[in-house]
Amino acid sequence: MLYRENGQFKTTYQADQQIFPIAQDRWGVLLLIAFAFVGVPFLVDEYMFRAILIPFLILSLASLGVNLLVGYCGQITLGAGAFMAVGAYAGYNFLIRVPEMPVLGAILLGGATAAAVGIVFGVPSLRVRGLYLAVATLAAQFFWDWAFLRIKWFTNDSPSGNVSVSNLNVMGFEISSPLSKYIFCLSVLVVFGLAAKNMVRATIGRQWMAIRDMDVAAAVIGIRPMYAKLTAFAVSSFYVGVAGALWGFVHLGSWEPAAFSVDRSFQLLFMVIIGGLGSIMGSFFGAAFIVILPIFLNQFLPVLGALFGMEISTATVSHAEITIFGALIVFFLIVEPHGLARLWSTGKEKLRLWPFPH
Amino acid sequence: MKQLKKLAIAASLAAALAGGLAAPQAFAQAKEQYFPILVYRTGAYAPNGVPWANGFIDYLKLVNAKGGINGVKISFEECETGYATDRGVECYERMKGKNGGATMFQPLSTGITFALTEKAPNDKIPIITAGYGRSESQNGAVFGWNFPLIGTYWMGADVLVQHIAKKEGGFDKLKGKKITLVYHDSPYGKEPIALLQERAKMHGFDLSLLPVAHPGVEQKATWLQIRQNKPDYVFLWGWGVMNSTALKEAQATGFPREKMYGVWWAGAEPDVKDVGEGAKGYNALAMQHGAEPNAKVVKDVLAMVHGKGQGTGPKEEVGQVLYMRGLISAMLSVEGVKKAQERYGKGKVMTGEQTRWGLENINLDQKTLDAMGFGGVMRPVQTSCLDHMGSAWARIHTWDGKKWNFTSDWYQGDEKVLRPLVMLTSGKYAEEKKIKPRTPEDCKK
Amino acid sequence: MSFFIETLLGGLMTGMLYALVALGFVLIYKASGVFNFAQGAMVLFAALAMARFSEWIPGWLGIESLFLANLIAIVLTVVVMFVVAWLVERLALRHLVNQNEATLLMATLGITYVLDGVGQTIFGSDIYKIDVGMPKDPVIMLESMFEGGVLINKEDFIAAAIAAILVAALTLFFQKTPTGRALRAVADDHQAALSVGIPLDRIWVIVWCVAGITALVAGIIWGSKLGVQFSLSTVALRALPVVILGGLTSVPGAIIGGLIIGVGEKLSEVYLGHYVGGGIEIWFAYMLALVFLLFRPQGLFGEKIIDRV
Amino acid sequence: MSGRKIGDVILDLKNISLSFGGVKALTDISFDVREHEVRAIIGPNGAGKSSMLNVINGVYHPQEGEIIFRGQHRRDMDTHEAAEQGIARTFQNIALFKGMSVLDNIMTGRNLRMKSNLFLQALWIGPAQREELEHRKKVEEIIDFLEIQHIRKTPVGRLPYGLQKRVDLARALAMEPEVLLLDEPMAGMNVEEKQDMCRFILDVNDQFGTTIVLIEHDMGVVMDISDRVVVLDYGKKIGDGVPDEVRANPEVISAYLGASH
Repeated sequence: MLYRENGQFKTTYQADQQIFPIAQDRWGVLLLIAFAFVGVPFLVDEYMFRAILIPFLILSLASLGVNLLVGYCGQITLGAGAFMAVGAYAGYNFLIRVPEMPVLGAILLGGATAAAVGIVFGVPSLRVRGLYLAVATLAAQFFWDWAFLRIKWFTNDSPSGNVSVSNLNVMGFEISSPLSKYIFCLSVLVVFGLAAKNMVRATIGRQWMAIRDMDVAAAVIGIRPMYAKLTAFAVSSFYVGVAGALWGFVHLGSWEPAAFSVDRSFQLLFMVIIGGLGSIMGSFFGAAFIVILPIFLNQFLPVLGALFGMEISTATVSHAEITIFGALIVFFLIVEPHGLARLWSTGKEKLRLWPFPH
Repeated sequence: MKQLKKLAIAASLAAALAGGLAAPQAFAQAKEQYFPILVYRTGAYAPNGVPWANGFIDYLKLVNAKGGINGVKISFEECETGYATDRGVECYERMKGKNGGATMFQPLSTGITFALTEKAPNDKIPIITAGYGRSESQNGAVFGWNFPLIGTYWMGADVLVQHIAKKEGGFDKLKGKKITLVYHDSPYGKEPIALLQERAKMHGFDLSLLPVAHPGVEQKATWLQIRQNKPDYVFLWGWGVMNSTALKEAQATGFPREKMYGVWWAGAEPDVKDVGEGAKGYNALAMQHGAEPNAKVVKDVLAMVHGKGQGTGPKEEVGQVLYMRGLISAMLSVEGVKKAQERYGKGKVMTGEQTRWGLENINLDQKTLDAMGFGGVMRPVQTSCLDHMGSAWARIHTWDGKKWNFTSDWYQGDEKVLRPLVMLTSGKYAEEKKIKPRTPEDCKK
Repeated sequence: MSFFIETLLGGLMTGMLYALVALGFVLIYKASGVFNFAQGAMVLFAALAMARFSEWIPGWLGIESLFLANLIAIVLTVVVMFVVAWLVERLALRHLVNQNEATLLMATLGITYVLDGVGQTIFGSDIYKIDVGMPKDPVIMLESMFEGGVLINKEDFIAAAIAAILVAALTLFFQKTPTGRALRAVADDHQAALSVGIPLDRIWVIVWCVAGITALVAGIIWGSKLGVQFSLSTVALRALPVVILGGLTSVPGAIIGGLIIGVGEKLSEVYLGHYVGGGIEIWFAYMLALVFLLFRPQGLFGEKIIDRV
Repeated sequence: MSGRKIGDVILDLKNISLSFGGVKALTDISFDVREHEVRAIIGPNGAGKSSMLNVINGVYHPQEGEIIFRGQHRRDMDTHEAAEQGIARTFQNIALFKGMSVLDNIMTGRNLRMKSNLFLQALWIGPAQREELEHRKKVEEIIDFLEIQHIRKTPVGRLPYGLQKRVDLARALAMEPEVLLLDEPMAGMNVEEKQDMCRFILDVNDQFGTTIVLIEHDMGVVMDISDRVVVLDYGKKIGDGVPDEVRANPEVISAYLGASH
């Protein structure tokens, strides 16, 4: 009975164009963000911060970026991992090579470099589409994997190709405790999430979606496919690149190209598809699902085994883990091919009618 | 379909809830020394990761069977990393504070080692990387928490060069020789390059580098190039399936296996087992130990652990090369705790920080080793605050088609070559991280 | 010159193997519009089953002869692959009809995880051996023509021959049998095939079975060459540029694409690799495919796409 | 047909030939369109009518011929250029953006007029926000005009066919075009819907002075609303003129009218 939009009349177009036109949604999301900033720090321990929340926030950002490209603009990419790597390594180089470079600046410049690279590797999208494009983007993946291993300049001549950053300091705050890392990542995510939402409800977002839904018709009403696709690649790569820089700087602290391997690309695509193509909310759902599920299975299966008096070996657990992970993905795709976001909105529809479903 | 949908909603809700409740706390066990063990029992590197982990755990079981470390029992727990850095970091975060705190970590992956190197100083937990990890971390003044005990890649590469110099009849004979390094294209595989280049400069041999992409199942082009260049020696710096593939390609292109030398991670049973006769004559570094079916400690494990039906893996594996590597790593960790107890109180549970002191003061002479059952397996180890390696000895063993046999004397890594490189690289690291190297006075604290 | 020929031959042999995996991709894509990422996992699964069965069978049945054990193992593995095909159709694909390409792609990635997990649970995660008696040592030929002769790998030759036989058999199957014709009909037009009474779900099972057999052949060849181990499933990634180059819907495309990629990869690594430090073959293959795509977006033999408005 | 005044030739097509591979779709077709008129293209199925529209707005590029639009001579059109020059169009098999709401679909028609840059849009501030509101007002006018207020927020995929056609028209109108190409705007509609659509087309032509090029099968409708008609058959022009002329043309009767009556 609480979740109703009755009685909320919009008198201006401005009110109608808000991100969440329904008041309850608006307040709900604001509360959630406030809770994430103020409540969560009191509730969770270091493990939750470092091993679950921070990776979740960073990968949400990356999956948001991938969703802008795949979900909104309809260009399948399997090269997101490479753009994370470009963001991370470019950020690293800005940080160490430019004197007095602030960390935030390095991260954003890392993202900008990823955006530039994204445009270059987005060019094939003007000619090919669908699965052909997906495989073409793998070229970016393998090329950058190689480049960061081979070209010493990128890794500041470190003999192993591994690079690391430390003593992070953002606008006078030291980013070293789990809490500060969490708040930093959360702030970045909130800003970028809001920007993403703004873009998809503005003309650029409509252009992307138009290209996705019917590219010929889009061209006929004057949308330039080249502009729309390449901006999508650029913006998406920017998001993914910033996420990559955060992953390296904040989460790992020290990394090698394998941290951004093709598996990462698949993981990100999983997130947007499980979460919901073309849904900002879905990016978060997908990231949560993919980040938490394996960790959960890994810890839950032995407990489950213990309940039945069995001791399950690590090998069995990890095999069962990937089996169940795969099966759940297939299961969710069958049940709701439009992703968790659709389940969510179906749930909301139900709630709207509750308790009188007919 | 509708039912399914409900099920899906329920499942995702349950997952969300359970996610919140994740990390089921293990029962707090007082008075037990907690050893978290990062392993990989699945994925591309499982054939090599499994025996290592089994050896490590069997030794801990053996210690417990003998009454623990001065009465302190060891509790241990595995965490699967799949050789992936982010999973390794998750495991680390999950286990570092459990059961009164982790004693130490053994990542068994260069990538995870790099990531943990950044985290360990804050958490004050030693990272033991016996025979792997970053070579410059031998310098304990800068890398206060890393312990590349009894072997770094630079030292290994150095021994290899010494060995072939000896075979050729002196370092001066290396001039003009062609050596090719076939390496796993990752920080792990790239580690020896710096030292080999240094040695190449010194002796005038010609070093060429051939990277092999992960996981290393496609090496045709690599071996065609070797066939064309006809190097005098091939050094193999592989891991997992890359090693056996290299041997098979060597066979297929007719490169003599006698001229191939692997690092100690490329010189174990899984690397040659399914190549069998085809790998006959292939040499590899033995990081002190090789396959040791006759060592006393192996017999102890068989009697006191496997004999009681508590063996971790199959019986046949006990005493194999990687099994022994895991076992020795465990032994060194336990010795660190034991040493720490001498200072901080016998029969007490040691913290990570206390264990570090112990690890920095390990002093195992031959008599002690013999008594512990490691006679003939390894040489004395003595660490210090500034030297976290503790022993630079290695030898060569050769595969005869059925088993590994030692085929060389002991070599010691040349301090004159290694030390400057270690100091230079660790100095650069210290500068980058603004670390003030510890002085001998700091170490006494 | 002899080195060039060796590289070329090496490339062709590798290419033949890529073609085998690519063939699996193409068959399934043609018949059901699914880009089956799990093909690599199927290769691994088949090879694991084959290796372990041939190891276990002498113990189970008391058979001494390696040949007989291998034969029974192959039959058993074929049965296993059929069961896998049936389960995949029954449990997953049937419920995913008409989903978009990306969703289907992800579903097959999910299947990949399941196959990897189940395969390792049942068959173990160590390195296993498939010994079908392939000769391992090289021979030197044409010594009279080139200095030093040309090194030829007998194993590779046999592998290529087997691959060629399989392709020929598949072609016959498609051209001459009623099932094959039905398959082609489905590939051309789902609706039309349905309307003349071809049962789609049965056809899909058959296609997955055929793909399973190509996976088995690839698995045996590769497994006997390199040993059977988890990494085998990564061959799927090496074979992707092949399908893109050859066109997703073309069987000859898969074969010719495979050869081009195989040769291109090896030549580039050997002749260009050392200028940039080596290790370029993977991305070179992808770049090669990409450059082709820019000129022919539908691949070498793919059907031309015309936009209709 | 009230106060509007038919002006000079705005679009002139000369000797257009188009083929795909070996198949000829259009052969040597010439006709012109005058400002403010309603010009119909008729012909049996496969006569090349849709191809003709595709040539006009640059989806297809003819191998031969010349297109003169507002006095500028061109070999062919470019879709984007066509849109910028004020040519809009609707599609035979509705080409709406299925994943978007009616409102968003129509808003895409305004894209050429929205100038704020990506960053302003991402921040949703200043000019970007103002622009969005201004165009929203214009779009609401079109929504009112076409009487589709009630489905504003509905995803177009859920709409019945007739309404989708109307949204398609709305999107084209949102471009405020000078020339509007309509590809069978009434196909598949019932009588009532057709009457509505006819009314809209005439109103557009009348109120906004938009030039309309129209493909339609329903001869009654075509003869009623168009000023001049061009007839295609097998990619060739077989007739051109005011409705009465065309009706009397024997070739047309045998090719087209004869077939359907």
